[in-house]
Amino acid sequence: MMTPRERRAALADPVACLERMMEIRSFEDRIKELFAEGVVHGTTHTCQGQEAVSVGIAKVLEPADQVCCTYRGHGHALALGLTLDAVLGEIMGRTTGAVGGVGGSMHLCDRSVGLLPTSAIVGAGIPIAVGAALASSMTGDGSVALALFGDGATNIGAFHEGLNLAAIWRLPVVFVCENNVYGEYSRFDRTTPIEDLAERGRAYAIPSEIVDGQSLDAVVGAVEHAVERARAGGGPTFLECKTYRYSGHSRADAATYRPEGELDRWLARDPLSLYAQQLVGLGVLDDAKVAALRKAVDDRVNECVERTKAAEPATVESMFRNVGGR
Amino acid sequence: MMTPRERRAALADPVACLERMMEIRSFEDRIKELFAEGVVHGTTHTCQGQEAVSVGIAKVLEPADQVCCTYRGHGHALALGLTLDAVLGEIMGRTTGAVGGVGGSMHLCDRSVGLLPTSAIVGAGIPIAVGAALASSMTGDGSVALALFGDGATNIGAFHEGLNLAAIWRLPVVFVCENNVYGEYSRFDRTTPIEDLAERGRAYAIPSEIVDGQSLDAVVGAVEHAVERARAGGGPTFLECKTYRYSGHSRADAATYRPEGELDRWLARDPLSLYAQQLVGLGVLDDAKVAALRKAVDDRVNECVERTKAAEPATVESMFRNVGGR
Amino acid sequence: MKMRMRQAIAQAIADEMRADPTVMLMGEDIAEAEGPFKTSEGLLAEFGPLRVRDTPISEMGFCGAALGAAATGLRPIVEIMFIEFIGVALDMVTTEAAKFRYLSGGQYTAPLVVRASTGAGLGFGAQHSQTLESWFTSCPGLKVVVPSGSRTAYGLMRSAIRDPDPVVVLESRTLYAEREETVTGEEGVIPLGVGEVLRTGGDATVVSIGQMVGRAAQAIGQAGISADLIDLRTLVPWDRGLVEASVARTGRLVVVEESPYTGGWGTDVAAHVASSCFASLRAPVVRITCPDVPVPYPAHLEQVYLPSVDGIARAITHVVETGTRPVPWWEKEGLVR
Amino acid sequence: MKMRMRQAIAQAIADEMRADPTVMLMGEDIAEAEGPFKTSEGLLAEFGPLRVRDTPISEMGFCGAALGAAATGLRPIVEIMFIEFIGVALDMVTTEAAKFRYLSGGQYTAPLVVRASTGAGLGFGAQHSQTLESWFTSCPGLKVVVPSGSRTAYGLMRSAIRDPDPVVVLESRTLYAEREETVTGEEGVIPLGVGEVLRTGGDATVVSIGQMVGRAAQAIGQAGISADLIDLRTLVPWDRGLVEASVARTGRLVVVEESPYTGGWGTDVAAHVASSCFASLRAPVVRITCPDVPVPYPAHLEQVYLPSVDGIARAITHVVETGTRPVPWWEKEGLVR
Ligand SMILES: Cc1ncc(C[n+]2csc(CCOP(=O)(O)OP(=O)(O)O)c2C)c(N)n1
Ligand SMILES: Cc1ncc(C[n+]2csc(CCOP(=O)(O)OP(=O)(O)O)c2C)c(N)n1
Ligand SMILES: [Mg+2]
Ligand SMILES: [Mg+2]
Repeated sequence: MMTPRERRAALADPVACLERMMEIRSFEDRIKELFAEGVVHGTTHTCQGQEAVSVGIAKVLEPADQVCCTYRGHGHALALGLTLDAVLGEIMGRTTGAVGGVGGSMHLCDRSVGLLPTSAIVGAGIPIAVGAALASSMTGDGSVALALFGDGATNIGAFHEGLNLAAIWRLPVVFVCENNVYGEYSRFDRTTPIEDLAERGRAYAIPSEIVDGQSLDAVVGAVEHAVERARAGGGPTFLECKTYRYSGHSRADAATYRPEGELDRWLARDPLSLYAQQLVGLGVLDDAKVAALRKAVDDRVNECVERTKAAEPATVESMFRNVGGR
Repeated sequence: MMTPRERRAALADPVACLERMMEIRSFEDRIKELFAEGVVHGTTHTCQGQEAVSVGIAKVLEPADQVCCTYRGHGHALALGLTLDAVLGEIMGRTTGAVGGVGGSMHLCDRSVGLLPTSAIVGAGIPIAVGAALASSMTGDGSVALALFGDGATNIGAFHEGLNLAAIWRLPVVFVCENNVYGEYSRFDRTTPIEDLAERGRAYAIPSEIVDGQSLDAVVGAVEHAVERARAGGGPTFLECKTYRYSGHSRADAATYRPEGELDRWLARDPLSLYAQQLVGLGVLDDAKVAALRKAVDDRVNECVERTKAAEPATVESMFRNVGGR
Repeated sequence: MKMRMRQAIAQAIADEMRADPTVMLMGEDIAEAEGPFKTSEGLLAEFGPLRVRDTPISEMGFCGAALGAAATGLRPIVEIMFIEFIGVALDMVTTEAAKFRYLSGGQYTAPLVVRASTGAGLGFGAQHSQTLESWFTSCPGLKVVVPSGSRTAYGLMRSAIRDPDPVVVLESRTLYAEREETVTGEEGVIPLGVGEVLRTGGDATVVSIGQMVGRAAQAIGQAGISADLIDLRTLVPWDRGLVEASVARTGRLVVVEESPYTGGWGTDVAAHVASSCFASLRAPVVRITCPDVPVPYPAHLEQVYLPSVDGIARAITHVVETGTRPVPWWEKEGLVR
Repeated sequence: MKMRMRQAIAQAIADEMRADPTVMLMGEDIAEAEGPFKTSEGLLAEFGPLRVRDTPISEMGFCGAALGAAATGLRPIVEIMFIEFIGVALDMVTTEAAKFRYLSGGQYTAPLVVRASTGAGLGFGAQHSQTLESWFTSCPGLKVVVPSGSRTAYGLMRSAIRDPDPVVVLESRTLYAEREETVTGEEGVIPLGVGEVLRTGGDATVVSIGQMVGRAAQAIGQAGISADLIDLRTLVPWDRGLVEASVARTGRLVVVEESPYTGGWGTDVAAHVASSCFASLRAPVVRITCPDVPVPYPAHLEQVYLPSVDGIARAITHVVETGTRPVPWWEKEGLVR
């Protein structure tokens, strides 16, 4: 099996990027089923529709760069390189999980590819990423930090304080807002009085950009630019990636609040299809190869599910490990 | 003695406004002395130089309007109508104090003129004022709410969340930032990456304005405009009043961090002198009358100090009053 | 009538909203979505979007707004979806609201209810499964209420809304879906500060709150011990008189808590009773708690983490039979000091 | 060497900064102004503006930044000017930092120190005078340290900075200006988790922390009682073995606290000892605390609010002589339940 670092390096290849997006999609679809079947306990937040952001970021960043993600983190984790087994193992509370199975769906982590512990608190990752950038700026290790968060998170204090701090200290950090139109059950225009969240960067004199979050190339381009600026000492960037989540907020949400037709409009710009078409157009792939990739990915996910079902549940002893404080 | 409401109503008269600014100045100067002499315990934050903002706001608002101020609140309280005895009594821990002497310099309050309990936590008053505006919008009582806070407070989460909420709910609230150039010992350009804080209103689509905080008329004009908008259902306004504090941050601070000449430049635009000149120019007053006003105010403050020194200290019983929670 | 706890909460709020036009509700997705746990079902439909308001994700903002509104004429109820989220807004509850009456010399009050879901058992993981009573219990000016089911949720919520001062209501998330016979209307109102004796017996006094009350009851039954079971219902101020009178009779106190051993809410009860009832005590006061670890995610470990019916039964039996302190399981198994 | 506690703190930080280039400090006005309480005197001059950083007024922002930096290679020390201010950022300390090691399966740690000034006595009023230990004490993953003067401030600070996990250091503000003989350098380092016996005697065990340690010592002297006086120094995890061994000998426990009666930190010590040392106790465990009210502003009332030397002496004498619980003064005077 490939290591997380190898999986990360693979993204240099465009086909691997498509495959990774497919993997995330397939994984998330399967996760939805597993929860529906009652195989998995607790809650989960899937990211179908947002794959281009995850993979675009992972493609640009180095493994030594540090990333803060959220409870909606399976896609980010897989993109950054975590194995299917590590992510599913965590979701299913197995010793094979990314943090040994005591964390669950909302708590993934892999230091080998720079994934800091994902947080289930909206906005928390923003100042934490600023801190990772601070460490980078002081140790001079050349790494950048990146925070991923949703549209809803731009209304919480940690967003404001984090961006301000990054600007004042001119830190190598990239703020990536995945504006997927909803925060839980609330359309973002009901909680946010402006249309483009990128506007908010101005309040901190942070260069900001609206990015087509359905286009892998657009995400890659914007993130590259931002990372370059960061590494060159130019300070933070704020990117608003316009995207959409096909599923409801979490396991419990059927997303009945969506206006008629909205999902369809976004499906028409599905990031996987768009990128597949592009690679077909360039002659890198043909339709049959795309279908074969999809099939291979589905098989891999299914095998992982079987392996993980059979894996050892997290132990009582593991509850007492890694506690600190004594 | 005039009641707080009468003192408030008096501000309809321009001469009373000048007098009130003088009263605040004289009071704050005297407070500084009392602390220096060791007569008073604890800490205090005076507002010499910022009188036009306090009095300008008080002149425009009705007593039923609700105001959230900070630990730098003596001037606001006196402007809104609190008596010298109530403010000094509180600062000196006497039963005559605004909240019975258990609060101290940072905790003033008078419901009869809409002064909510002042907060010693930076930014806290901002969402609280939003809440008062919410109550007004729901009860339809026609009142507006106003939050006063400093330049430093615009970097804290409560500012961001409060403004966003007010905008989304289009509430009758006016946010008044007294940009007095410093937050404690830090010049605001060291903590804030933009020059004009009024810029920050845009992040919430809130109409914002830079106001000359040294000019009573400018403050009155801007606040009138904002209050009109609020009462007419037009939602919040953000005003950045550019002003300066002549003293250090608190009792302990000699303000040695100020660049040479900065204080003098601001003293050249002292709000009391500017307004006095204006009234003299209009023929409402002459220099002798101005001097007489100043003398009268100083005498009143001195008499209040003597009375308060003789007043009864807050009682042990008062520690147990107004606690709630049981 | 039998109802689920989430329905009891919604109904208590509705009944107060009908009776008092100043009562209103705000929080994240409580209006159109009727609450992530459906604790505000029907409220938007009946009371409209002015009194039932969805908020942005801004706990500091809307707790502050609720306080400002409470001080100036409304009686807001704020929903904090998971109690941990108050960690971004604690200031408003403890440093502002709790002191508003004091710092206004009684001129302004803050009749504000902060409701939050708490506890483990549903697989929400370490950041969404704590109870966190201790963030509130040592804050003069705050009341803290913890229902143990639909009946108490209804009755206490109505009192909390009517209270002139801020009240924090901590609701065990696992109980939302549980049904219990519930008296509604004025008769169903339960005063704050008064505990309830759910079982009586002579050998021990068992004190609990929230979802542990049910487990404690089962455990007493299972152990076949004759014990008073007291549901405190209000944690601040807790009903010292009731507990003391019981311990004076039984001579033994067992506190059953869903909180860490170190600093859990039961320390307050155990410390006070150990002192004030010293002469009556025939055995050491006992706290049955969770271990000092973050809440683990997997279902099987969550149940290891929480005091179990078996574990409670064993501990009560132990203290009654031996008069000595039962050693917590994690110490026995050498997992931690 | 005699030094003030604020100097001891600055020196401990400086010594660690010299030894370890990853140690850094941030907070409001801690660099150029050298700290509102001068606890970072000389640090900017010696270590420069990269390692000694002034922050905007953004506790959530800079506590989060400190955590992120701690996880990725630095050892940040954060200054919270008054402990109440953590009320706008508690999430970062308790819900994030304390769980970072756990939620990363040990891959990331958070060697972070959060220092804050606490307590009453200087006239800062109800929002700037609390101690608030209970916000931290029931949070697995956090350590809590409370120095009682210059010597312990120096020794504990050095250990806190070296600790691989987050440590909250609560410093009594009144002690900053007090002088005490202080051992600096490696010899002066005091391990976390270990209490200190400051006096020995057979009639009672008196346990305290922070600025109450000095008052307790004076009170024991004044009362002429023979007692062990234990300065816990670390509140989480507190030195159970030391206290238990002492109580096993003396048979009496008195906890002297600067916190409210309800839910104060001493409940944890009193509840545990009342249970684990039951057989040795000759008298009820006693907590001497502040009343359940917000901290009043005036100097004379602050001293009424805080446990006084006289009050402590009277209470210890009472429990030793009568074997019964001394009634708190506010109950005796009928001021409150
Ligand atoms: C401080 C805090 N408040 C509320 C929540 C509950 N919550 C979890 S996700 C979420 C919506 C977040 O929306 P957004 O930022 O747009 O991210 P998305 O879920 O769409 O990826 C909310 C309200 C939380 N986890 N933390
Ligand atoms: C949350 C919080 N952090 C820090 C402080 C300490 N503090 C009190 S006043 C102040 C400076 C505030 O500056 P500004 O907002 O400009 O108001 P000014 O004092 O200049 O009127 C600070 C940092 C506080 N009271 N609350
Ligand atoms: Mg979203
Ligand atoms: Mg300022």
